Amino acid sequence: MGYGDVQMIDENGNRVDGRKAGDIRPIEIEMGVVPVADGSASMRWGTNYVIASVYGPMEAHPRKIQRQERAVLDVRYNMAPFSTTDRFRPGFNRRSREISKVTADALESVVLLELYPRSKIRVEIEVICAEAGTRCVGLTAASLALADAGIPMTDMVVSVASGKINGIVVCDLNKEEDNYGAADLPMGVLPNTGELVFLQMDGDLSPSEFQEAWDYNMDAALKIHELMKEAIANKYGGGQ
Amino acid sequence: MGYGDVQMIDENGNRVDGRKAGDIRPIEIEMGVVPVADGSASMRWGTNYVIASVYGPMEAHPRKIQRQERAVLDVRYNMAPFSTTDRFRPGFNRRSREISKVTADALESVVLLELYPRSKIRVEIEVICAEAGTRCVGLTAASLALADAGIPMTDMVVSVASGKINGIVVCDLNKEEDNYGAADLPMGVLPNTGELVFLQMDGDLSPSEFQEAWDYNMDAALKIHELMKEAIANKYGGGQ
Amino acid sequence: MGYGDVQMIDENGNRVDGRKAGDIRPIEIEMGVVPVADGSASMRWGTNYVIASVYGPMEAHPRKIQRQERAVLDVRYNMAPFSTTDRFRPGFNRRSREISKVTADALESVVLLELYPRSKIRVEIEVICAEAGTRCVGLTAASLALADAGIPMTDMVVSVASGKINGIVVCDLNKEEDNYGAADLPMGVLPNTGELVFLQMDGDLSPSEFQEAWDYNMDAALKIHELMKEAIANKYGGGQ
Amino acid sequence: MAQPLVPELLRAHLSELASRDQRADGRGQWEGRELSVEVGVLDRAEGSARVQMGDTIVFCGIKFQLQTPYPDRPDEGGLMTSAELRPLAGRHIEPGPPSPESIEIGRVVDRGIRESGCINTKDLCIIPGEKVWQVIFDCFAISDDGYLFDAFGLAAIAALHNATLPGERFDVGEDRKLPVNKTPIMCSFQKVGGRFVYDSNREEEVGGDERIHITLGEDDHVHSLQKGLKGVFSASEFVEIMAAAKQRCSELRKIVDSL
Amino acid sequence: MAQPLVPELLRAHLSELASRDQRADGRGQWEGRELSVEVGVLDRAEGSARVQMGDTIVFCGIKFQLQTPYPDRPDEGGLMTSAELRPLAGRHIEPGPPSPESIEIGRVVDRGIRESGCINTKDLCIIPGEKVWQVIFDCFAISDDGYLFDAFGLAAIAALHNATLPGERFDVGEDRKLPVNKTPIMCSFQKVGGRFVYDSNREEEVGGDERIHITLGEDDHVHSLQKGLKGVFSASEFVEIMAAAKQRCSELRKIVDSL
Amino acid sequence: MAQPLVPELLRAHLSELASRDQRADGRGQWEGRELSVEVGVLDRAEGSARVQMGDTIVFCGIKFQLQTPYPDRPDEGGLMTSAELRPLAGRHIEPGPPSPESIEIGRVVDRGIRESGCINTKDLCIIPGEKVWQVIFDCFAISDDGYLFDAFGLAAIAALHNATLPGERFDVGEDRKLPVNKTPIMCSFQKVGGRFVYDSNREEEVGGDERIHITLGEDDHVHSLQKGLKGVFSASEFVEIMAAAKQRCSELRKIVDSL
Repeated sequence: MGYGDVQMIDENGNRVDGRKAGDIRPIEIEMGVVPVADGSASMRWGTNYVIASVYGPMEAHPRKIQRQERAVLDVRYNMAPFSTTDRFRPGFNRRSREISKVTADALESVVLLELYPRSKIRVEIEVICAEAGTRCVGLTAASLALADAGIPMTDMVVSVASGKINGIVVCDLNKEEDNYGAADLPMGVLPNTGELVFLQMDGDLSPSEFQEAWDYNMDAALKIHELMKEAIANKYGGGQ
Repeated sequence: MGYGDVQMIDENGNRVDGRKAGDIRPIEIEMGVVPVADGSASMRWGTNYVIASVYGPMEAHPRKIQRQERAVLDVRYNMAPFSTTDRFRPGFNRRSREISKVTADALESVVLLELYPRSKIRVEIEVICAEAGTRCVGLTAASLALADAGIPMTDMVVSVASGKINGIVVCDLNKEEDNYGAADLPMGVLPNTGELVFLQMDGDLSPSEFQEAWDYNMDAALKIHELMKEAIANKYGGGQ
Repeated sequence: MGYGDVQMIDENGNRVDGRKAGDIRPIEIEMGVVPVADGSASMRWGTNYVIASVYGPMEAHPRKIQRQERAVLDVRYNMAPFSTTDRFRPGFNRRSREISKVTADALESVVLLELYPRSKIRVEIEVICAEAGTRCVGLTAASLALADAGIPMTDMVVSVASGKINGIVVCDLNKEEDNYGAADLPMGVLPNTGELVFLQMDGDLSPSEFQEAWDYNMDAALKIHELMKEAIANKYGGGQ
Repeated sequence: MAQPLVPELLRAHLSELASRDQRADGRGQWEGRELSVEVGVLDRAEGSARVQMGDTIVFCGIKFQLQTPYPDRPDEGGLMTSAELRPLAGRHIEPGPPSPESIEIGRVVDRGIRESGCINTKDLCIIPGEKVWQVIFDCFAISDDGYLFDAFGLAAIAALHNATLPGERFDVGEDRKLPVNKTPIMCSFQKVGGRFVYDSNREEEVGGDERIHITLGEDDHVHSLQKGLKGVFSASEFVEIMAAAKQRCSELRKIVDSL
Repeated sequence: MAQPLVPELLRAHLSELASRDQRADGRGQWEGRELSVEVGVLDRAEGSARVQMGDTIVFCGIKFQLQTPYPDRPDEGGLMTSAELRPLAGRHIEPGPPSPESIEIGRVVDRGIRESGCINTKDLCIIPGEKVWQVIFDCFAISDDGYLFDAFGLAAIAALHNATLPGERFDVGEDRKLPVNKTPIMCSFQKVGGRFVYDSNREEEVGGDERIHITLGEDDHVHSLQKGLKGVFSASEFVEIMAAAKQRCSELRKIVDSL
Repeated sequence: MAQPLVPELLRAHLSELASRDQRADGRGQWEGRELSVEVGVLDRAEGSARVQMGDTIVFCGIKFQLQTPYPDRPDEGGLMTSAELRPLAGRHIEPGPPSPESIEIGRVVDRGIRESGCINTKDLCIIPGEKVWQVIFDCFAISDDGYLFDAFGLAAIAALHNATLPGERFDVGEDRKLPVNKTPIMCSFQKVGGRFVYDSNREEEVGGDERIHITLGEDDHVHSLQKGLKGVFSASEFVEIMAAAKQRCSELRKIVDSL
């Protein structure tokens, strides 16, 4: 049976988990989950569970990694060995390296690194349970952890992916949909300006499908941003 | 046939190699077996054959490993590829790493490191033929090699293991006994004070069995210490 | 069928590719094939295709590799993954390490390293298509690239191998001959003095066979040197 | 790695406290930090636990894999323990390959479980000589405020009691609970300010000396010991911590058995 | 690695040029360097191409290996892409294990090919459940004067069109041309001096900001995107480079299809 | 690694000695250090030797493993040589992965054995196409006072003559002596103070120039050559050391054959 043959959306436009095409999965945010870190946050997003912690700004050593005019951002994305159905073997992994790099590229675009010359900020992203879209969850959790650590940023980064199943463009694929999906468009959006700092895409989208997926992401980013603001306000007493 | 079913001690309390419960295997010590080293010693203990060499105190480089107030002790325990019945593949090995670490912990407890600030002392332990108890042989040989190198210590370290076979506690398991043994208690003893700097244990010992094994080790350590003093005296002319 | 049983030379002394015993394969040299390098050259030699590039003299970093009185020569020989019939897996390789080392040893014998204290010269040799004798092609191409980079040398290095097939000594084995060859004698010759800077040998040669192979190499080195001088002259206008 | 500052002031402070029978955070010599143990917390693991001791937080996730048994033990499955100290969990943890510390932790936790015989490796046999289960313990720190050894050890045995053999997913029969025969418990002690204390926090860990790890089973049987770090101790000191271990292990065993 | 000099002067120079709609080497905003594409250039590869864009020179060699298919896809072969940045190709390339940059390049090139479906993995099946072909793309730089992404991407698809399945050598039937259904083309853009340009050379690469890589198929279908490096871009900037990509991809597709 | 001191004084001293036809330890140009060769010295190896040349002490242990033969040589076993330079053996040996030096030593020793044909790989066949023996030579230095090449080479061929195929342990027949057809011997020379000498000690090694390694078989057949380190030599120098090699190899062969 080919990928396209599994029916993932019913005649009423309902997806396997009951969502409509533009809906995102349930999201829960917790701030400060790593007591020893300078900042931290966790996101439960569908059955994804991702923790991010931030250390720094601190002295950058060895000295050769120091930059005279700004801080260096050291970002690591990693999957815990029990995060996947088949055990995920620890160690070098090309996919994790690439996601770490694009996540760092995105965060460097908003963190005011020039405030901390010659120092280092460490951002650690650990996927505890993986469903689908872990890179988006990781990037979003990292920007929450940076906020929790009080690191100044021009804007938060909100990341979400839309995709295509059964020829229909939908927002925020879950695991089953991802298995049979024909395209995946993760984006990292600055909610205050609508600009982007992160963009990847795999699969096959016609120009009009591409536009539809783009719009879903933009819309979802604003909704997720509301949840993020709420979580931060709850912790810092600006809420309710 | 389970582990407990092989009869390793006869009705007269004789072990497979004729020893009684509290006896140790034959031990031969040779000092100065690595002519180019600052100090060295070998021990043949049963069919174990272990060589230890010491280099230093020497400049600690790279500088980042230097300690202002004391020497660093760099200890490596390694099995030669021909030391075991099935060839031992060279390279990274978790067991060797752990034994190196606990051996270093033990030796650091007696070497007067604060006499040599900013320097390094290298201790190299190579198992040439392995029988059973190589970590004890290695730690003991290393303390002999340190003595041969003239490195001041508060005391020698004498290491030996007792264990349990057929429900009977015995001292210094040989290879056959080790294969069927139900417990292993290696200790590192300072013979002049009876204090400990090294302790591990695996298996199952009741409180009273534990006490018995402990006592065997203490007793054996004193006997081995006599052989060590003799070997040193023979080399440095204080002997006979 | 054993190695010696395949008839590689006919009754007229003609080899499988029509050459006589002392003949070398066709050679084409191109200078400056890596536009961004300080010097470069490629050699097509039979169906071997090897590119060498040179960078430097440049600052030697990290500082610990610097030598007060001379430049360090950093030589790498590597096989591209598509250079062999079965794909050549990238990564650590004992053979490549050894060839890099003997090539560096040979080049250090002629490059005037003492002209560039505390600096580094990088020599990169990549085998794009491998036939037989790649280490000789690489060493010769490297000396061409050094010349192209304007690095002063006491002499060029010309490297070529003779061998033995069907009990007959022949010059410059091709791939088929190499597969069935009974000996291989690669040498690196300084054409102006007849001295050697590189020598290896594998197989079985009687004293008289050895002398014959040696003489073939010496003779071939002079012929190849003519081609090298021509290629350099063509590029730098002293040619025709 | 930068040169660690010699924490002489910290050591002096801890010694001074110890001389008055006090600890930095007000606890008694054998008193642990606030403890919570939860099981079944990881959606993708076949058994899991989360342990919090003060600000130290860890997970242990259990996964099963099929493997071919060793020829000389055709009806026995295997056990593997891995302890990851990811830099997520503390400023002092450097990224990179497994450190000697993390190797030691993994091996000490492993021995505590393995040597107690709490898992009968024959219970892991599916088809003798062909297919057996391998149990993998992945210990993973979220926040390291000291004494990961005990946190990992407790999470591992709790996760084990929570584990289900995933027969259906691997197409080798029905899912069933993993039989666990015993509840070995690890208790560790560190010499701080010249005396041994239980459950040292990170401050005490940095300013302290040698550690001793004790794993006890039913009837106070000893299953595993490990002395770590530089330091000398006497037989009478050992008798003292062994007594403390017997009491604490028995308390913790009740907690695990009641989950 | 030595500290890279902050190329502030270079950045200022490039910005000044951009403000006058100029580039360092005189090209227009969407103009590529002189291009040459040759195929069948590597004697030991089963498909190969050499691409030169200005002073950037790369090879792609295609090799095939037999492998056992995955149990859940018994009739599908595999694809693997490796991009090697050997120090041969530039002073700035350090020897050692694959850098994050080379991993990223390999993965981006791979996705462009893989996601377009230009290879039907079922065409790689020899005996279902037993033997399938694995296609390996080895991208190899000879001279890096910037924008290896596009050079590698073009060499890979050109080499693919040139490839022959070596059935005879592996004793699994006759040699035959590898069926290639589509011609996905990657086009990349980098922000230099505040605006996006096509085919930045190494000077622009060093003095520029973020890159965006776009792989398009027939009818302007999007198959792969990747944003790399630090930088912010707007939706309208994206619309602009997407338009430029559509035009350039179509030109390059004609070149590849005519080889 | 710290910057090695330029041993200019040492070099000058060695040159001055050489000009008077002398060596640092009083030996003649072609004279070796005191030699001892013992076999059967390692309890766990299937063949072993200990060689001492002055203060240089090495072991070679031979182990056998079963392996599947290569499809194109179904009735031939294999050979592997590994030379470990463990930091036990000298202050100058750094721990870590195999150094270029140790790789070179291993490969040179291996070639001397392999190329001589002293082992007929068909003698290693157990069941054609299924099971063959792999012979592993592990060369291991205890004390490095120079010229490990010759010490390893001699220990390897001596251990080989001492080796027994462990058929019983692997359940593939009876134990039997490994057939060894020849006795290839390696002799090495180093240029010290401007002239080649035999068996340079570590002082000469540090203060010397290039080395040449020669392996000869019966009737002075050449089996392996290797020039190492920076240095130029002439054809007439080569003729001179080849003559010295022929004499010394024949002496050493008698020693090995009489063990």
